[in-house]
Amino acid sequence: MKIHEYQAKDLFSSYGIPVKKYFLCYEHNEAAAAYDKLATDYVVVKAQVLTGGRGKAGGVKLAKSRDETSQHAKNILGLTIKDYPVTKIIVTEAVDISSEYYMSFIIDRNTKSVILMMCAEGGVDIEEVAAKTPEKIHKFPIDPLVGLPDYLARKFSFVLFKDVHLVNQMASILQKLYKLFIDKDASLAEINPLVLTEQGGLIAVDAKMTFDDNALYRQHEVLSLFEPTEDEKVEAAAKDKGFSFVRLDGEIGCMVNGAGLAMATMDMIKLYGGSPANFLDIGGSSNPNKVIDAMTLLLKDKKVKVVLINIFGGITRCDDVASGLLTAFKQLETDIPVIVRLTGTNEKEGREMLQGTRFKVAETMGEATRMAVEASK
Amino acid sequence: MKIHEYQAKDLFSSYGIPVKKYFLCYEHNEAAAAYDKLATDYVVVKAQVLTGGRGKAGGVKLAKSRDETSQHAKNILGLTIKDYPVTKIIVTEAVDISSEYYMSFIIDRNTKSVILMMCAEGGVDIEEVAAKTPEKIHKFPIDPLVGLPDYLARKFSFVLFKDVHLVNQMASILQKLYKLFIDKDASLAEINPLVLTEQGGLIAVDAKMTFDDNALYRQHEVLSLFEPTEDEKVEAAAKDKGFSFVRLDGEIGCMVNGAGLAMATMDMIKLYGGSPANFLDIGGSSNPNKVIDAMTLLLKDKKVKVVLINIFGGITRCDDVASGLLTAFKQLETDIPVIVRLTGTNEKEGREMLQGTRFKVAETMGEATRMAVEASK
Amino acid sequence: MSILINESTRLIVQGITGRDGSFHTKKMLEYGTKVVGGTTPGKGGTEMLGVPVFNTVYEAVENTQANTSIIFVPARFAADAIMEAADAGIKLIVCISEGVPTLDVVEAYRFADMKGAMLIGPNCPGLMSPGKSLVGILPGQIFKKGNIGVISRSGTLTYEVVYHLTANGMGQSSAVGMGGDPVVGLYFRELLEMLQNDPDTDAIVMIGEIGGNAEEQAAEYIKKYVTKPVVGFIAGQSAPPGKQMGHAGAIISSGSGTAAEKIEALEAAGVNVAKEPSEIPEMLKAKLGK
Amino acid sequence: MSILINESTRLIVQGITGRDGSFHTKKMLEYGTKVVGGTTPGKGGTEMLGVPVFNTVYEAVENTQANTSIIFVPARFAADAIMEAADAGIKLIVCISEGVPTLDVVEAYRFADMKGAMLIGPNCPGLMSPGKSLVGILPGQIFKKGNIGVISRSGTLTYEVVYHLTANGMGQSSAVGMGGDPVVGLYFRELLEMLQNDPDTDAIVMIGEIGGNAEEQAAEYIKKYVTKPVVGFIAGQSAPPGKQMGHAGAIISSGSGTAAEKIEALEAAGVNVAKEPSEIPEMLKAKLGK
Repeated sequence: MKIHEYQAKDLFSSYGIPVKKYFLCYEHNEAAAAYDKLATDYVVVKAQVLTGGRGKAGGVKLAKSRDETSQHAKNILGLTIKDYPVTKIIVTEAVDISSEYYMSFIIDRNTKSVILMMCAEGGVDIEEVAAKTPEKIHKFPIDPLVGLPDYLARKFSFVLFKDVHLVNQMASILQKLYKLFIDKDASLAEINPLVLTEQGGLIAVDAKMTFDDNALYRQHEVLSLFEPTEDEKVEAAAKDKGFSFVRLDGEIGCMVNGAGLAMATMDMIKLYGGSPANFLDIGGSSNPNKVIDAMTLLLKDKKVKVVLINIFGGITRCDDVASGLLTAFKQLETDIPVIVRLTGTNEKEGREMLQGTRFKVAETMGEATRMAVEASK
Repeated sequence: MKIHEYQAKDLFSSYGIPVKKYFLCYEHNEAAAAYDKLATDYVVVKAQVLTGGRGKAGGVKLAKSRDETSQHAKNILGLTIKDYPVTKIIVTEAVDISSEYYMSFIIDRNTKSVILMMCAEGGVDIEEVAAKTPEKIHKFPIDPLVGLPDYLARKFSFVLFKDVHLVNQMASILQKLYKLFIDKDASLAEINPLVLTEQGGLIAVDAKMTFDDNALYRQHEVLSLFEPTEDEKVEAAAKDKGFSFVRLDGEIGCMVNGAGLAMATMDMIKLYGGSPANFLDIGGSSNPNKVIDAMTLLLKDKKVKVVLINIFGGITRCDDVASGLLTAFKQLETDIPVIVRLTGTNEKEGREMLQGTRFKVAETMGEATRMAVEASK
Repeated sequence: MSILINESTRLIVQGITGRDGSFHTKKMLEYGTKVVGGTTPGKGGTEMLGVPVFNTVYEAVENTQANTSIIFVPARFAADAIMEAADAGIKLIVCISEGVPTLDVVEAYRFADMKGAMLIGPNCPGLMSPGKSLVGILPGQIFKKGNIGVISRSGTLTYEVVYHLTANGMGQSSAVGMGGDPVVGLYFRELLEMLQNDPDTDAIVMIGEIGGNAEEQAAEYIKKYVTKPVVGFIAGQSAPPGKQMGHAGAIISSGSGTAAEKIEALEAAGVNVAKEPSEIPEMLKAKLGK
Repeated sequence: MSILINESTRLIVQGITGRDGSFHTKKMLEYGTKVVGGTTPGKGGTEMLGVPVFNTVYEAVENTQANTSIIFVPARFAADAIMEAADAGIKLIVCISEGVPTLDVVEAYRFADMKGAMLIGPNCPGLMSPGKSLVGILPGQIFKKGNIGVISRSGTLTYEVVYHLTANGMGQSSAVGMGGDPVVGLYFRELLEMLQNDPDTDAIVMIGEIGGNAEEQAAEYIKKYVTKPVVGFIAGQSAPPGKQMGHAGAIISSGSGTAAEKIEALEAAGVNVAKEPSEIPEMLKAKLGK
């Protein structure tokens, strides 16, 4: 789950990590008023959207007057950045930048731990730095049983700074951000850039956080910040029914048991020249109600011209799956072509049960996919 | 540092450990009013003193009416338990006891960790149980890097209970009390008895906590509960000057550098038939001001007939110690006999400097002690 | 031989009295797995399917000399179950539970590692050494004893591959479903090492998917240390970036973790990567020179 | 030989630029200890008494191959210093700091143990192998090289005993001040084992005091495993119960931890317990048959 910069900054503040004051605005007049309230010469107007690349898209602008602030706000509120329309902005005090740094905590698959990443170059695209000059990025895994005591925070801070006052400031930011990360079940907490001001203070000029969906049940404060897109609402509704669902652009609706097999099905549709309308993993069992729910979900997408059901009968036998499908489709009112591929335990019995019904039955994934692609043309 | 039962119960409550409601009273009328406010048949009146053995001393009484409560309060407020006058009591709801248990967390020197102690017999003198039937006491060391996760809390709780509802209640109490212990730098957190009520609930009927003096600098809430005795006030004032001081009953004042040597000096005085007036470790250096402060402290005790100064010159040389003593006593107005024993680096030089002065100089601890004991008779 | 589990595997089921726990205990018993005990706090002293139930893993281990455990408890209790098993002396812990918070896994994995225990999962189908032991929810009847080692990030896709293998007369030495979460226990590198060292494994199938760079790391390991033939398959070639494909671990982030990168790395390491699962048996046969 | 420290001890001083740190660094250098570095965050790159100063123990170890550290930082930072040393690979950590919160010591000790490091102290005078190395604040000039091992819970009382030994021509192999707090690192049992195994130690003096039951446990160990003569001394025979005698660890609680109990246990284990420190040399001579 993603949150906005301003929401991340609120969390930072509550953990004592230094950020500049900001005002959240929904229209340009509010932005102009914010300029007055900040009572400073320079402000920054920043789009608040749940995606990266705001700067390149013109979503971040420096303003040095009330009018300029208002004008920038107007422009930015008219933008759409990577499909996200900008509906809110923040106006925040600009800082005198002496130098910029990058730091983040992120869950690392390889070390199976949280790692700290730091770089003496901040405010840049860190993935580009990682790709071109990986030696510039310092990575430190954190032992969950030990955490980030003073000596480690100091050790890591000395990597970026020499002056002990900056080291102590940095160590404190590291410890607070790590605590925030752990307390809130984050999957990413990033400061880019972390700015050393002309006045000698460290301050988080941007703030990015994402959270572990699996832990939201125990993170009520985080969950309250959730602003789902239309797609995410559909995906969340599907999840409530026990499905994993992702909407795509094509014409072949897929219904598969298992995430890996569902991905492989999409891949094969592409391989055979078709285009999948979705990813849908209906999970372990194939009871009739689940099939009804899944078909209802697929048929909402009017682009869907054909449905491909790919089931591996493992623990659930193929004959049980077949009878479940028959029961389900008795209640469904649709004449869309449905290709069924059934493999696994008792596959022959299962396929026989589907012969002569509305289903087109295939033996292999290849055959089923070919049939589905043909029907979608 | 010790706190009262009612203070420990307040801490318990703030951590969600179940205790019965109580009223703190300073006189018997308040106790009678408390009986009314509790609106229950049976109450218990309990002396609040910073020592054990209240029950045996008559400091804990059951009352079944307003009058009886008032009468018990009056009696208990007249008691002195092990030198502690009872100045406050609590009146608390009595519980229907189905069975009683013992549990505590305590710092264990041998395993160098916090240990959990539990016993299926509660409300008794646990040290007596430990001495007579040690097998009845269950001890579990807690790994500080792991703490007390659910599985351990459950494992330990199954030692006392079979019913899973009681196990879950107990596990929750264990986890909360451990958290309290760690959060507050306790050295002991004891519930004796932990009562299983007729209604099937676990409740802490008594509560005892002591805290690590070395950690009080970071425990402001705990420190605010401190009620020092007269002796403790003197000891605390001595500590502020860098001394370790304990007042005793005898006539020979001692001034020693180092705790072990100070104990050995006291021991030798007893061995030679004398009686030490105090334990006093003046620490590493022997600068004149420290000696003046120490003598001032010793001479406050009018029973002191002679002072024995026992200094081992290690890092500080004996000649420096001697000149320090001479400087100090120039400013002290006392004609009390002072025996000085100086050993260690440059001891001859040091002893020579003290020849022919007001000091009686000895070479060995034995000689010095004999002189001091004689002078005290 | 086989890896991780065999005839001397003595299994306890954590959460044995739950719906999934009891269902799969039955399946595993039917397959011949030595299920020697189970745990459910409060149900100690009872029996489930003839298997003794204990209150804690400690008691279970003490009474049954179990060396392996499988976990079917709800996600929020899974990390605690892993740590209890590790603390009680279990050496191989298989966590089936799905939806476990990642930081819970990070902590439980570290703890298990400290105690010298291996973890498989969470969010995995478990593992199988055909004819010897099934510790998981894999459908026993599709497997056949043989000399192909199968390691996979996915469940049903593994079944699909195994199905084709068995249908082509190619049995399996061991099959391990490692789990679909970003952080799980044993992974490609460790399992490749075990299969390389297993005398009864002649060839290896590794089934990867988008997300992370474990396949790339596996490719490096294969290049250096694996002499047995390896055939691969990568799911998610058509997945769009930034979208989680079912498995929490299957997500292409910032242009890395794509199927194309993984396939390239594997092929550079001499691994044949199949375009569809049904090709795998033929590719293996070609590599084995049959 | 000697125990714990000798000519190959390479020492760093944590808090070398502080008042106590610099004073005792000078003393240790004068004694001949190989002080190879020191740490004070922010003072990295400077020198103190000719010794290079580093920002972290990690850097110090990397640059000096130190194997031992001594800690002079204020009590509230002591546990952090112990853990840094252990994490940086130091194998013997001597913590002089007094007044360290007990739970800090519990955690730091556990961490050091996990990292394979030994801890002495806190609240201790350190240790000495005469003629070889001094790692502590003990007065070097009262010691003499020889064959008596001395282990003690106290500082000045140790000096008193060592003074009598030296005055009687009995040198010391090693002397260790273990610290006066309830929880400290190496203690009687471990040190007795080391002295028993040290070929240059012919007899042992152990100096205990009231509080705890470490002397009783030592007595049991001696009975079973120590064949070298042991003479003991216990301070605090006249101490009243419930009062802390200077050392946080020297307190008789609930009638246990008394000097009488300890003396009885030691005597039952064949240890001669001296009534006053000055008796110790004669008792040793008698035991050694001189």
